[in-house]
Amino acid sequence: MDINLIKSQFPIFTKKIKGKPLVYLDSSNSSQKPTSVLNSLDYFYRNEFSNIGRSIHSLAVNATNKYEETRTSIKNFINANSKDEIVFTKNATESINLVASTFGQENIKKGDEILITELEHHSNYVPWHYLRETKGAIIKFAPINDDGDIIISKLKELITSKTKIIAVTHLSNVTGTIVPIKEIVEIARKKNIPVLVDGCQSAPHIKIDVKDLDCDFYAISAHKVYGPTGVGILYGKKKWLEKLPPYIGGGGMINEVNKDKITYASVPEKYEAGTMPTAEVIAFNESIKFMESIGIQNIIKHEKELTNYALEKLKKINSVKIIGNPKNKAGVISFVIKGIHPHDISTIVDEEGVAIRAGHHCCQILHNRLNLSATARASIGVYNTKEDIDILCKAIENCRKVFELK
Amino acid sequence: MDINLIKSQFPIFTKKIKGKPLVYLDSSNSSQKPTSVLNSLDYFYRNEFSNIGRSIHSLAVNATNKYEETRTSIKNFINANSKDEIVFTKNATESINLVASTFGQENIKKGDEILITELEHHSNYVPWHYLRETKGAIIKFAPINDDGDIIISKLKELITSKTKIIAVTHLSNVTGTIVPIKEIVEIARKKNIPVLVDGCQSAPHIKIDVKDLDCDFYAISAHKVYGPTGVGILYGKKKWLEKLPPYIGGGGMINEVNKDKITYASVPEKYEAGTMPTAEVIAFNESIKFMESIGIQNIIKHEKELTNYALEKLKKINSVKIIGNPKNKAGVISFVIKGIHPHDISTIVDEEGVAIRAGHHCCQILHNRLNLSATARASIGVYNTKEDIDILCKAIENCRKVFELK
Amino acid sequence: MDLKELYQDIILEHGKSPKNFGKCEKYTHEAKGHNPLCGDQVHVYLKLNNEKNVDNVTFEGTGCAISIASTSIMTELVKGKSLETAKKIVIDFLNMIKNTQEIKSNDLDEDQKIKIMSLSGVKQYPMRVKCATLAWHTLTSAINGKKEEVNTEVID
Amino acid sequence: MDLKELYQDIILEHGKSPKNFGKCEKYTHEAKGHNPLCGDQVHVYLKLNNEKNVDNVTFEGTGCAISIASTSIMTELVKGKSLETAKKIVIDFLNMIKNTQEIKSNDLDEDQKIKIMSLSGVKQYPMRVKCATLAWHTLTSAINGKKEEVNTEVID
Ligand SMILES: Cc1ncc(COP(=O)(O)O)c(C=O)c1O
Ligand SMILES: Cc1ncc(COP(=O)(O)O)c(C=O)c1O
Repeated sequence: MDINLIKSQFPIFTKKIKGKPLVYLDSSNSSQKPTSVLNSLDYFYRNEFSNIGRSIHSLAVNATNKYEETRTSIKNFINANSKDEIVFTKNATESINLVASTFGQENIKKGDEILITELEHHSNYVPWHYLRETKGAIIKFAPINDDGDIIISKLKELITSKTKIIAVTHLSNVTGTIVPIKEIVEIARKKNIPVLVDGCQSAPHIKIDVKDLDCDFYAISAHKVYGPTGVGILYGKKKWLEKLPPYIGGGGMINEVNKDKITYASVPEKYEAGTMPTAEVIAFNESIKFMESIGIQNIIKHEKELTNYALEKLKKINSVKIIGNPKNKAGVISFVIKGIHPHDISTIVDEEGVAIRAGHHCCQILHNRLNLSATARASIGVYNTKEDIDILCKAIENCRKVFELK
Repeated sequence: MDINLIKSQFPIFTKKIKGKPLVYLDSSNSSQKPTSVLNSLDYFYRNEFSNIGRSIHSLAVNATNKYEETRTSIKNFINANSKDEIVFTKNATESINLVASTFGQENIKKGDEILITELEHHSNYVPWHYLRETKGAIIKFAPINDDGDIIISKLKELITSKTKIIAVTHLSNVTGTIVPIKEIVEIARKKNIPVLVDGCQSAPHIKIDVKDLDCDFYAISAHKVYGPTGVGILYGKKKWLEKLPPYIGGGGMINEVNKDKITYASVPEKYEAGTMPTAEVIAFNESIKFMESIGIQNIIKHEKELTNYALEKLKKINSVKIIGNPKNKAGVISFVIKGIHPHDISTIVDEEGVAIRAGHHCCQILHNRLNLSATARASIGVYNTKEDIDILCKAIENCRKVFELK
Repeated sequence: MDLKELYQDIILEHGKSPKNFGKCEKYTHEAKGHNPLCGDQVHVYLKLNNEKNVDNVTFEGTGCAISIASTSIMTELVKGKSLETAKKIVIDFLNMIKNTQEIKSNDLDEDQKIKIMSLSGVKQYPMRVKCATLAWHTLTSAINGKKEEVNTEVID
Repeated sequence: MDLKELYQDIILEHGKSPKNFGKCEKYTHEAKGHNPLCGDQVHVYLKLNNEKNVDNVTFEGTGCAISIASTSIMTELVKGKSLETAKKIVIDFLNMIKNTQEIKSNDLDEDQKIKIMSLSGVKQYPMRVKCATLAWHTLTSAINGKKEEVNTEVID
């Protein structure tokens, strides 16, 4: 894998921030996009633009075919059984809301339990919280240990006869914990409990095989997988998507509409109401091709190396503390520096062209658990290099200088 | 207004369809995009991409500012009171669902009535139908006359003490009827009933002034207003947006999150959960600037002329029947030809490079009312010319030839 | 591509004056089909006799020329055939349209082969394939005694 | 832009060892403030005496150096002032940060002016402005006896 060749595919890396080359370490927030994706987007709008599905003129036929090609690519990318199991949404947050809302409608009653974990992003908590508010459901949080790993034995203990669904992240956007989803699904399967996986952070960084995981739902955001903004993906086992009621209602998701009765289209159209992010879905196909052109194993290897390199270097800096030490860690590195607030770190490293994130990263529960109000986070993408890490570390040293720490 | 100058801003019109220049008459479905919008999209992704709101590095600050600039532009474009009244969604369909769902939660009980019209697009019916299914609401349809105008006196009669909301289109996507929203709002205001306006078709074609209309909600899709796909807009009076419960839940729409309690952000953030279509929202600002650079009055004049020209020419073709003859008609022309099904018309004119739509246009109720199963529809955008209409008419003559009609 | 390959005279003829239109008497099987994209609708009525031969097959419905003609031609081709033969003809037709295979059946006479081939022009118009196949899927559904309406969004 | 303009020694000093930290006794007013973007939180306690002078003002909270320093400096500047003067200082400060106006107040001595000006570096860092203004909005809220938590998303 030639990292320079990869980096050169991302036009943004020719840009300067405050006169310095951009060191982008905020990929867990959103990734940068390769030229092929941007070219696809631009080409489609300039040469072939049309809405899909509804019209039957040549432009519409072409657009519809390309849109469906992306669906097929995603099916293959995550190894789904059928492309009908792939629903396009606006982001992973909507994907999770779709499941929480439709599943909740028919399967959650007062006193029923929803099991999530202390690692969850707000997007995998708030939608379930709504069922607490509207249905009187109970939300339980599987605890983590100080390393940032879910304590599986405790998760098991929290399952009762009232547990109706388990919703869990595949990869923590704070600690980088890679969660043993297969193990959790096996536990759930024995009790016939469906499992939703928040795959926002995993999709760009580890191999996803929904057949092997055997999970019921899997949520992804294209913009974190080197794709455009505005596109989310929901994988759902066909039996679920067929059984659950529709979500957003409108054009394109109906079968027959009468003044007293409406019947709905079959999946996946049933869940794709209104005009979709057509151009963005089509361009996302190039993101998948980009990932496949490198090979997920090569991506994993590169990012693992870089993560280890970064962890070692960061640990050597005085008063830097890495948050979490999970068994299996991806390139998400949250840290604090005694005496400097994460926002001050972010501002200071920004002067060196280094983009990191500071705050609770939409994980207040986790930060409460760790007794922190905020952390700084450097997160790695396939385009990052050891030099990026070196510059980050130098910038952190500069924080210590500005704050006159010894 | 120089139509050639306008057309030259749309790169797609240099393309050929089946060897013929593209005659795009499917703008009611989705409009083409000017170069400035595509350049903005491309520039942002290549040079400045970052997620908004969450990170505080330079890229994020810039992106956030630009995103908010679009909000301000929209506020001015529709003359809202405050930019906090502008919520970004994925499409107008989501905008309407947002209102139906959140308004319905607290304001609709069994037996309450929702008043819509026979003109409505499925996107302004299905979301309300959900409240019929889940809450036992009653949906009433204000009837139209054979011209395609809503019979206002009948609409008035349908209002009862149980009417909780009125949802009505501003411009029919089948008959081109421009609906007297102000009159309807005045009627509703007297009974304290809020009004949602589906502004999907009006936004690109007539002047919108929500303060003057005094409606409570207004839904728009960017992709029909010369903007990118993946962006919708909901205008809502601030008192409503503040009062109504949140919709999609997740990152960015919260204030404080605890294991037992969640508080939400203020509007509009409360309704913008998860990563938004950042790049597309930013590019949409150029769409508004494009419209403003021409001037809405010039757009109206040009499209009116073209519509009249088209109507006259089409009426002269044997066996062509125009659907609807509303008092105030925009450039949406649906028609049928005795002896040729609309799908056959669409296929045949497509051979001449003419893109029109055939079907029920997501308006089955209206088609039932008119006793039609499908119509052909030519819809006009700011870039269309008299030559486009001439080519359409010639292509229609060809339909008659292929079908050997006399 | 000449439009006349899609809209051959046979198609226009059947489209304008479909054969076997209406509800036949004493039908033993029926099924409905729907093409949500176009709004085409078809209702097929099938009468099998005791020897499992297609005594009669008729239809009602609305749709474009392709869809009406295809249904009309279908009824002509399977009427009088044994059920097994009818099934083979359906498979042959769908293979021709969707996989561009040749018509293999020995059960059609020359005239019938010309009729069925007249629908092959649709292969060049992907959005119209469903118009042509709707009736045939619906016939299969009727034969199999399925309760659900055929929906080309699901089938094709 | 030199980072030292943002992180002046005064700021670092107040950030590390804030003045008037804690809950003061017998406070007459209080208010909470929150910056959802950063997570900064502040709780201001104000004690007015019978002559409407600021007898005491203290705070609790967490946040970045800018936010803690700004709060600390604020408490120093308004302590001992009359309520009217305190209000004027708040307005002066917000005008300086948000509208880049000069400090007009005659109620601050030289040392105090240096302190308040030490926060002006934040103008170059738009995302950090809210960190600097949170405490001041919260003080206003306390003075006005508002029940709701101040939220910089709404205010700024
Ligand atoms: C009148 C009307 N309302 C609503 C919609 C739905 O818009 P969208 O598909 O962009 O959500 C449309 C467009 O299809 C429309 O024409
Ligand atoms: C673990 C996790 N889940 C969910 C989300 C929400 O994704 P989006 O904002 O794209 O909807 C994110 C990203 O912010 C995330 O990191």
